[in-house]
Amino acid sequence: MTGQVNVSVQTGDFDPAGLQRALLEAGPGAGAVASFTGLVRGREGDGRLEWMELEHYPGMTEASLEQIATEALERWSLGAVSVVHRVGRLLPGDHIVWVGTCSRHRQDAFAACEFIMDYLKTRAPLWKKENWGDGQRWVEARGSDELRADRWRTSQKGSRD
Amino acid sequence: MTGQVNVSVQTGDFDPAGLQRALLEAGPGAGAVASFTGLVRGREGDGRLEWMELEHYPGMTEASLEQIATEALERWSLGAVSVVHRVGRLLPGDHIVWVGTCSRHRQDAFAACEFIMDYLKTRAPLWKKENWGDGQRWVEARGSDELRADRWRTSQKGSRD
Amino acid sequence: MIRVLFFARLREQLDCSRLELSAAEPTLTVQGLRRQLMGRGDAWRVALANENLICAVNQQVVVADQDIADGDEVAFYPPVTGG
Amino acid sequence: MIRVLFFARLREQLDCSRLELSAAEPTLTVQGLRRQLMGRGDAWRVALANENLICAVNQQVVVADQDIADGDEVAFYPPVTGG
Repeated sequence: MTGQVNVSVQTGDFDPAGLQRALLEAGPGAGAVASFTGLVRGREGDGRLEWMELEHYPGMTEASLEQIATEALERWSLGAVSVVHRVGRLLPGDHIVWVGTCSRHRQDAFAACEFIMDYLKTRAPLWKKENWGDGQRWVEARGSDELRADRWRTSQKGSRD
Repeated sequence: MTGQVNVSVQTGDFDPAGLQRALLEAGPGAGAVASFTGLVRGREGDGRLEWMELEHYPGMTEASLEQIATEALERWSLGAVSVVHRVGRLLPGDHIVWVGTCSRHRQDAFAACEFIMDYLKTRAPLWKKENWGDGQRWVEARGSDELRADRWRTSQKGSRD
Repeated sequence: MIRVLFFARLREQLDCSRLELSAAEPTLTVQGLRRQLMGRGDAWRVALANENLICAVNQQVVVADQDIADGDEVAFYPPVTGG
Repeated sequence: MIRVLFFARLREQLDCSRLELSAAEPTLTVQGLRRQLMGRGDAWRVALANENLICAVNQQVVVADQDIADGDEVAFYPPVTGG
């Protein structure tokens, strides 16, 4: 396990291109970069989101994301991992999260990127509150996210081929 | 199946950030973007790559990538798909391929992105020749890539949750 | 002293983001602290009865019989919804 | 007329990227064309004996008993290695 980890929890926006460049500098010689960008969805049927607010647990949120990224480095052969999550008030179309992984081989990069998102969704202390015009409400955790995270407990060991 | 498809086979470089922006414009309202960037690896043990050359079948390569992207749109709920592949002479660190998918949900974006890479690797008429200093050689197709592509035949139907 | 933090919906239900308690009992567990907090009033009894709540001690998720020591930071929060 | 294309290592082995053949037989199959091409000399017999070669007719991958019609574009190529 030699890869680099970058984690940031921030109110400001991020630039996926700059993050990907930094990822490749942290893990040089990679043949594969997988990335995920999460954005604020502004519509749900006829509803329109006015804003979303992301609350976090300062200190623990960062530590939790680092723990998840480090676990990915232990499970797969990765050059570097980067996880950036925004907090505070966000509007439709805004970036929420960026996860990037680089590796010699695509299967490690893909698996690690998806693993980090699944774990982040179910373990990192972050909470969304949404305002759909008819008042504010806390987003409910989804059982399907928990099931997706559970997949990684038994199967899907790192491949090195 | 309403998503947009963008396919390009080109000698020139591409800009992942610009491609991701265009992807989101083609599939507005997406909450999830998965992307893959493939790069030329310059080292293999002690060996150092001098250059790589990518040959293609003009017309059929583009058609094949479009077919793969369209199949992804049929299998998953996607806003847009973009596939860009370079041909000609490339140097270590150069971009080779970019695949981006956007969707309302991350599982569709991830699955489609990985599916496209697996199919592209085993079906699109593209061939790599490498020069490692001790002469040129055609890259051999890998059985493991074939196995990864075969996974999509039976399992992994699109999820809509 | 034990610092207790509450987040998100739970914080709103309790109208409290943070408490500081003196560490009276030397063998307080997370479950014991929770019962103690539930005695603070109706809102506390109802909100802290939620079985889905997660507890972290010193920023690590723990189970109910985890011991709490003087100086610890204890947090209670609902299931997470980031990403 | 039938246009026949060869790619990558096969192109180099044959020292030929493209042939134009008159469509003599009305019922030529891909396999028949391949046998016909193997008669062009040693390099052709050896290179085209490779069972891993893929054949496309009008830019769609086909099986060996696919018929070829006048005007078709036929391509033979080794397993692909892009991405």
